[in-house]
Amino acid sequence: MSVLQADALVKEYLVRDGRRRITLRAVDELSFELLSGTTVALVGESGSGKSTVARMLAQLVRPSSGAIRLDGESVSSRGRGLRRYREDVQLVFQDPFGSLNPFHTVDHHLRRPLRVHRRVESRADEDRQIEHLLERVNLTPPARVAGKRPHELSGGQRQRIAIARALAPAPRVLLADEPVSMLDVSIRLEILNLIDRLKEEDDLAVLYITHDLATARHFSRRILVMYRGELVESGESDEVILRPRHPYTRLLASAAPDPRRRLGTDPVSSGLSSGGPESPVTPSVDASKRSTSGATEGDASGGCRFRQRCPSAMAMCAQRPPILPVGDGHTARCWLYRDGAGF
Amino acid sequence: MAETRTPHPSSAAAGGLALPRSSRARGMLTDWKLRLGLIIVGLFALIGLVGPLLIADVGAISDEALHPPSSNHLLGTTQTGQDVFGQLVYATRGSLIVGLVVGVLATVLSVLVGVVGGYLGGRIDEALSLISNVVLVIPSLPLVILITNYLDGASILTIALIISITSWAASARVLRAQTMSVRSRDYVDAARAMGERTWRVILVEILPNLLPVIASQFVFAIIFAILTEAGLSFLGLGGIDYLTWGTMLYFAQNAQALALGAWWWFIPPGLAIALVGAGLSLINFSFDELINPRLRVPKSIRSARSASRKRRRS
Amino acid sequence: AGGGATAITVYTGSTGQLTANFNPFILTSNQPARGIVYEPLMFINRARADEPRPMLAEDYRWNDDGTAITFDVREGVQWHDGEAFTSEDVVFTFELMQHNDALNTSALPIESVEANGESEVTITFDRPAYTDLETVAGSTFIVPEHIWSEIDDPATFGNAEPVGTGAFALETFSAQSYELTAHEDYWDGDKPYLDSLRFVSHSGNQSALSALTAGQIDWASIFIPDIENTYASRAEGNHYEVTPVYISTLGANLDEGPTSDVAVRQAIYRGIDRDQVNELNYDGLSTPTTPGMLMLPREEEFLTEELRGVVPSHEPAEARSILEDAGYTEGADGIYVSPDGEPLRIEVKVVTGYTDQIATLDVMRQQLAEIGIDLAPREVSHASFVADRDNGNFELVIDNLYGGATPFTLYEDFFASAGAPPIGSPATKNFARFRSDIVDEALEEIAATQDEEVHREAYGRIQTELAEQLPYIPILQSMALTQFDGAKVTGFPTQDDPYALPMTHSSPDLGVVAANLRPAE
Amino acid sequence: MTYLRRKLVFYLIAAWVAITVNFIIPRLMPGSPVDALLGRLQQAGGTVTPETRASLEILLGAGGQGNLWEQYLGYLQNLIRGDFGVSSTYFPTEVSTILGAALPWTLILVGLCTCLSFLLGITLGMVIGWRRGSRLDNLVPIATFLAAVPYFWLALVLVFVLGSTLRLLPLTGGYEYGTVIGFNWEFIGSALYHALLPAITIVLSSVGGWLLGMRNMMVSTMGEDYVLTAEAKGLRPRRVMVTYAARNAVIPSVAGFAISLGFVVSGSIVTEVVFSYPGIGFTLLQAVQNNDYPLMQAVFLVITLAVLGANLLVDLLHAVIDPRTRRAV
Amino acid sequence: MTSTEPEPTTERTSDSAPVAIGAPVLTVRGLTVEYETEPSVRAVADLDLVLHRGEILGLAGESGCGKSTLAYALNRLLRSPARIVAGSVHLHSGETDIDVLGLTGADLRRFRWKRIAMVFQGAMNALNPVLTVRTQLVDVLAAHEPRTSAADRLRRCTELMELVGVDPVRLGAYPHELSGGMRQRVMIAMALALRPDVLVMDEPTTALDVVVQRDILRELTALRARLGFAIVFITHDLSLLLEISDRIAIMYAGRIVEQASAGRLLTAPRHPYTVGLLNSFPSVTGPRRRMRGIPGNPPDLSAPIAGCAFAPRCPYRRQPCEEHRPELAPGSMAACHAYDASVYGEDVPAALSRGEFQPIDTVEVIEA
Ligand SMILES: Nc1ncnc2c1ncn2[C@@H]1O[C@H](COP(=O)(O)OP(=O)(O)OP(=O)(O)O)[C@@H](O)[C@H]1O
Ligand SMILES: Nc1ncnc2c1ncn2[C@@H]1O[C@H](COP(=O)(O)OP(=O)(O)OP(=O)(O)O)[C@@H](O)[C@H]1O
Ligand SMILES: [Mg+2]
Ligand SMILES: [Mg+2]
Repeated sequence: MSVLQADALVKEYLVRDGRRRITLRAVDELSFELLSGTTVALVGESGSGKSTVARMLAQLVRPSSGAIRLDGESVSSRGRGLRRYREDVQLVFQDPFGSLNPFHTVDHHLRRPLRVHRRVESRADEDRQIEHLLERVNLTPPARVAGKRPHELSGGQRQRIAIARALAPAPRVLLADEPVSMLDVSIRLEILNLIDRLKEEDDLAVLYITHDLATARHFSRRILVMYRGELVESGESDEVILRPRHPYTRLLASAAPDPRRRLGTDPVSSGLSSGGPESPVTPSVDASKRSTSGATEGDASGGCRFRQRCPSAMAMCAQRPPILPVGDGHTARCWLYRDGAGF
Repeated sequence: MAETRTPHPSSAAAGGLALPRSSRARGMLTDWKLRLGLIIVGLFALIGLVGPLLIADVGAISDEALHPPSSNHLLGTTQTGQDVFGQLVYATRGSLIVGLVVGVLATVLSVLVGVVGGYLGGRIDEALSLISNVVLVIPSLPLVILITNYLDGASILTIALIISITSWAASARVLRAQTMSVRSRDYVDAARAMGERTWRVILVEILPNLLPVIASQFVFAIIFAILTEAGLSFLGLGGIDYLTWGTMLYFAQNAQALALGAWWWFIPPGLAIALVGAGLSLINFSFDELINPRLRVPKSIRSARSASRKRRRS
Repeated sequence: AGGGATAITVYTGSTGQLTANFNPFILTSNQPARGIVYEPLMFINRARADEPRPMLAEDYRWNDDGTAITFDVREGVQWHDGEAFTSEDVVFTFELMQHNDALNTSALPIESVEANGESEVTITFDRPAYTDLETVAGSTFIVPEHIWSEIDDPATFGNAEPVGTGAFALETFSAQSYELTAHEDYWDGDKPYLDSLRFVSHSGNQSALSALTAGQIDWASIFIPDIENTYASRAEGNHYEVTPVYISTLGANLDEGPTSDVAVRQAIYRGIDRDQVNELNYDGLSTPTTPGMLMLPREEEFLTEELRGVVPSHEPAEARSILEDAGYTEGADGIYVSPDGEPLRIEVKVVTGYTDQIATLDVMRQQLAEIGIDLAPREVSHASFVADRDNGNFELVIDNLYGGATPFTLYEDFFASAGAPPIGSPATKNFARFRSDIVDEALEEIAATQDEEVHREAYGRIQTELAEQLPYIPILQSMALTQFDGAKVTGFPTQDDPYALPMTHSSPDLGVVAANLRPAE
Repeated sequence: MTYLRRKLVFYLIAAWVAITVNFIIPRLMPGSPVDALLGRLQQAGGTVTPETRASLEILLGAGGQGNLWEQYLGYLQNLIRGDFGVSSTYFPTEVSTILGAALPWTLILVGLCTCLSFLLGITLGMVIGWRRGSRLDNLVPIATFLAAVPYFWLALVLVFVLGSTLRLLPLTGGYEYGTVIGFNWEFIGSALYHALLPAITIVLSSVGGWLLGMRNMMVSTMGEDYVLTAEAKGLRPRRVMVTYAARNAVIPSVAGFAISLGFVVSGSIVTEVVFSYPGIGFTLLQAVQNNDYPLMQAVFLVITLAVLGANLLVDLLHAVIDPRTRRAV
Repeated sequence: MTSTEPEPTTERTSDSAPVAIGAPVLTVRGLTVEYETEPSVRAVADLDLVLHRGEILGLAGESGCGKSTLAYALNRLLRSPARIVAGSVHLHSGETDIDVLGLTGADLRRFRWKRIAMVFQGAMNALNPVLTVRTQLVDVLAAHEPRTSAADRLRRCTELMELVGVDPVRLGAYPHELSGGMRQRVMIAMALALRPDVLVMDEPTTALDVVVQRDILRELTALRARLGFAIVFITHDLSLLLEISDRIAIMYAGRIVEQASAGRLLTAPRHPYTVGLLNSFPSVTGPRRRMRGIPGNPPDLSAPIAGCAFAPRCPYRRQPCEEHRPELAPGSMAACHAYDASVYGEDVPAALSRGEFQPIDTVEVIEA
């Protein structure tokens, strides 16, 4: 069942570029929906706007246009409506070292959301709930953990606290912005498994943001691929990763490290030419602009954003491609599939 | 770029402005710099606090004019036979009052301007930081001189007020930068996403993490205030209702104490200023080290260096 | 200090940058402008009750009602630029003042100025002006018409290259010092005896004192504590002179507050131990004053018999009984309480930074506490001190009374009811707001005549009244110290021969003294 | 360049604020220059009558004409013409003349000393930071102490010890009496000789701050990866220290230099007083003691504008040494 | 004492060009590094390592296991409070054999970068922000080849930039004007400036995008093929290591617990920790499996560890594991008691040899 819907979300930033002030479209008309009990992964390179999406959904950033719908209803961005929305939609941040206030104890971090969202009647009830939350994220014994401050915990433990905090208001949607990218490989799985389990238990709708295609594939049902603020491909996880359609997704998939390649084909010479701005092919492009030029006004009108790097670029790409179906529930924003070529 | 580096356990505390682990705090107390600073400042604070209670009449004159230090008069007497030690005790209170009042007022102002501006951002921040930058570049002593001179025989509190008004800006700038850095931490967003109100985010989530910085700015404001007040008083523009180290110096200077060889009248107040200033700076060092753990000199460097020195010598 | 120098260095108290201002009409001009470079018609000695001495005028006379004065202008005088000094210059100078309020700082009521030939100038006033003699003859400096007639606005004329008639003329000038050299054609015989005078600037007493003890200054008037040890005994020729210059007083508010009760003023008068004040604050150099408010010993001859030998003395018991007789009772804390139930807690205002006065008050506070009066010094800025004092917004102020060449000036300034407006409007001098018919009548009589006997008798009446009323409670006669290097130069006024005030900052006296200085043998 | 333009705009605003504050303060405060001048004359034994007051009021133009806005416009016009009015202390000398004579002394003394102590502090701080933990660290508490010593007190003690007692150095003044100001060796030599004691004071009491700041920054910077990389590159320690560590560590000090400049100027005001140094600080004290409002205001403005100008210069310097600032932020 | 004989070259499934793996170029024996803090931390303990000419040695392990410390120690870059307590590092270059730990002063300076160059994680931080790229490149040349002319050096800089695929026009740029990828390339160019024998790369691509990372690695392997230097590649991204390195050493708590060719490590891991690591990341293309990661935390290096440091987290632990520390014996390839029946008391657990971390769980293939 669709819980949260993003409807043509746009976020524009005014940034200073040298002398000029330019509008940067960090997110451009993004639409998707989150279903309860389902994980959707949002992948894309750095600066493609993934976090901006999460922050808009968490109402930390106001969308420039577009709508967010909870249970099909447009949500309010202030006052009690906002508070109710936040009860339902919670966010887990990337950096477990930064998302917990070093000054406060674990107890404080969990007690506040309970209080703010009035989920408790009495202090004893509060204590019980905190204990329960800690147990749910496998932090036992709760009493030992509750009094600690973040710096006394390991990264994995902190991230579990962060998740427990997000669970405190009993949300229906969990937005996880690269929840494990700062953790050691060995503990990543633990966190992802935890989220997965909680999703099952609470019937959560989860948005899993990552740049790691492997975990995206393994932990989500659907994958959305973003490139410079645009949704370029979406579909069932395995479809998108194993049979990518959009040239960018192909590039991404081929670039992901994969020990299995060692057993098979030569990794280095396989796949597409990446031809990024750093490549010797276009060395004079000021790559420092890359991160800010996600979608300047200049190229917003200028057709497909990937065309400079795209091996299959053609004349038509100067116009912005529409989202085209390429398979069962699988779409790509690419002219290659303009006449149903995807099927 | 995605920061995917896994920070060291030790660098996490360094990155945030976390309060010290209790062990670190204990380690700091053993630091001789902090200890010395605390002893000096504590001593003067004690003198300023209880000293005046023990002295009958600081203005009491006697016919023993300009006597050098003796058992009767620990620091000798002034030209009107007043006891220099007694004056020093009272002056300690006066100077410390100026220091404290300015410390508190300037810190409150700088927290208001710096933290609020840094947190809210946007137009408000632009306006506030313009104000603080302007106040910052206008040299304060001439301005204070100008104002006090126009004022009608200013009291010590007025003087403190004026010094506060001209001395908060640097702190505000530091605090603004720190606030912006703390503000960009995820835990602030986390608190917002959780539904905390703005004032609560500032007070509960941000301010505690700025405490070491605020404390450092507070200490600095005290030093600045004591020095400025001394300068003002020395020029004859000080507060008129309280004895401070600066007023003592002014009177000593006017009575040509140095020309008369009455060093006991002139040296102690200046030395007191320098000592308290140095003591406070030493305390500030520890705050600096708290904010920036890199500044701490590990013991092993010292021992390694001294060992290598010994080796070279032998 | 070497022997016999023909050039000496003088410190007049100028601090900071020197500016090349030698306009004698402006009080901010450099001191030598008034007395050394430019000269008055007569010299009126304020150090001793002398007859006015001839300078640019050889003599003067009043008309019968004192509304006109005629000067016999000296002949053969040359300006520094070689032009001849004439009676026209005198006329020009007084007309300049007549037509220019800004220059007429003493508001001389000049009606007309006329030269009667080469050697006589008559100035007519619109009222009897006997009492203005000091200003007209003694402190109006004659400027050359041939230069000053060209000046657009003499009131703001900097006059960087002054041309006067005085014994020395300006030679070089810099922001730190300037030098005057002898005027070869000076009218007064062989004078001057010195070749040059260098005037220097210092940041203040401290640095001037250093320079003085280092032998870098030969003539100065600065306050030096413990002068015997810090200066006089340091070098062979180091001498100093003590000159009484004003009476320091506690000015009382006679219209309001505790001090409006004469008993309180009398008690304070007796409660002060002036010797202690003198010893602690003035190294014992100040001299006792008289309740008759005269400068002693110079004006001793004007003191009424009754008050001869009477000096304010410390009589605490007497003070207490005065208070008790007036109905005051001693409170539990030792402070007297007035019949109205108000404790005698009296605030005394003092200018912040006037350290000697502050110290004096410290001493007196302790002394008055012994007679049950709680003196509470309060420091205020100079500006508000002046404003409060003049508007009557005070209980007591510590302030100095300045007189002129005769007692009349001080009496008229401070004690005439004409100068005592109601509280709230500013008084120029009589801030105590002393009003007494006796005094007013006596002053009128004096102003109307030159008869010395009448003067003396009227002064006596005034003094008796003042000694009773004590509107300004006298403390001491404050003195000025003057230091000079006797090993280099001689010829300074001394106590034995006070031919002029010796201070470097008193005009025109320093001109007279400068002309009299000789290299030491 | 945007950076520069932003800075320029900022300094214009700051200058305008200073100018306006200067206009407003006296209008909010009690007291009048005429009263003050009268008081001063009286002290000196002058004769003061009601008429004297009247004539002085005419001279000093007390009692402003027109409403506040007109006064403000007039004030601005005068400023643009460099007309600060007439000093009451030095009447009838123009304030601008007095400033003109005082300014070079301060600029040279304070300017040179500030630069000297900055360079000295930076260099010492660099070395101490570089050899952290060595015996050089003992300089730190000394520097702390020096930084806390009041300028004027140090000055007086130095005067007492070096000048009065040991008679090594001249106590007061900017040059020997009798030397003629100008470009001659006698004068310059004498000026340098006289500047020595004030210079020592200013350097001694301000070097500590620079030293400490630089040391701390140096220590922090030494932990940066690029310093480690430089070391790994096998560069000479001196090059690592200067070009890699110090070059970066000095950036905050340079930024702080601007701010501290105001502090140093304030300190030197008092120092000039002690040494009767014929500079702007001493002039300010004169003005203050004589309630010479026009002069006081002008000195405040000149000091402020000088500090602002120096700040601007420092900002330019900052742009030179830190390439990151050249791009707009 | 060591297990560092090279794997037979034939076993390598090579990258683009076959690189002849030669004689050892760097030998580390018994290296022990401590941080002399309160309490002191033994970050590298009794570590042996041999690096061969032209090979890529991957060094993997959890955060804080001492990888960076080891890297710094190789180039003598450790600063107080770190101290090399014991061991030796030798660099063999042609005839010469350099005792790295014995170098001092000018010798050490000449050694650095010429023999061992380094690329650190954040190129932004490793480049001096206030100097242009050119200055920093020239610095290296000037320090080591003082006799070359300025023009010469500039030419070399141009060549180096071209070598790593950055337009030489960018030589005049300041670091902040370059993108992350370009900065990292500049760092690599700088590292190659003196044709070092060994390149130590400490997480050189962690901060980069996968696509950019791929580009750089591609370039790096090509350069290695051309220039023949050896690389110590440090990262905790095991899947990356497995893909690019010839040999991999797994570090845990300051020690190497397993060393093997990349191929063997992937197919037949020995140490339970390695097994756990391999179970910690899914494959992009492979089948879906249920995976666990490794529960628990790395040990505190400041307390002495009696037995196997991994024992507390090890599902295969037995009593002896907590008492005796297993050595990385030449034959065993893994420092684990499980391969020594005499200590372990039983045969190698079957699940372990199947490469399963959890002995109870069977691999659950959810989807093909
Ligand atoms: N507050 C802001 N002001 C201006 N630009 C911003 C702001 N926040 C984000 N951006 C820009 O928007 C774009 C998208 O940023 P976002 O953080 O959403 O990317 P991301 O996909 O999360 O990247 P990463 O993988 O690095 O986290 C970037 O180009 C970024 O520079
Ligand atoms: N300056 C230091 N003082 C004290 N201990 C330190 C210091 N630097 C590192 N350590 C400790 O040494 C151990 C090894 O650190 P090292 O940086 O070598 O780990 P690493 O494997 O590189 O980790 P990462 O993957 O996070 O980079 C860690 O436990 C760390 O806490
Ligand atoms: Mg992000
Ligand atoms: Mg590392």
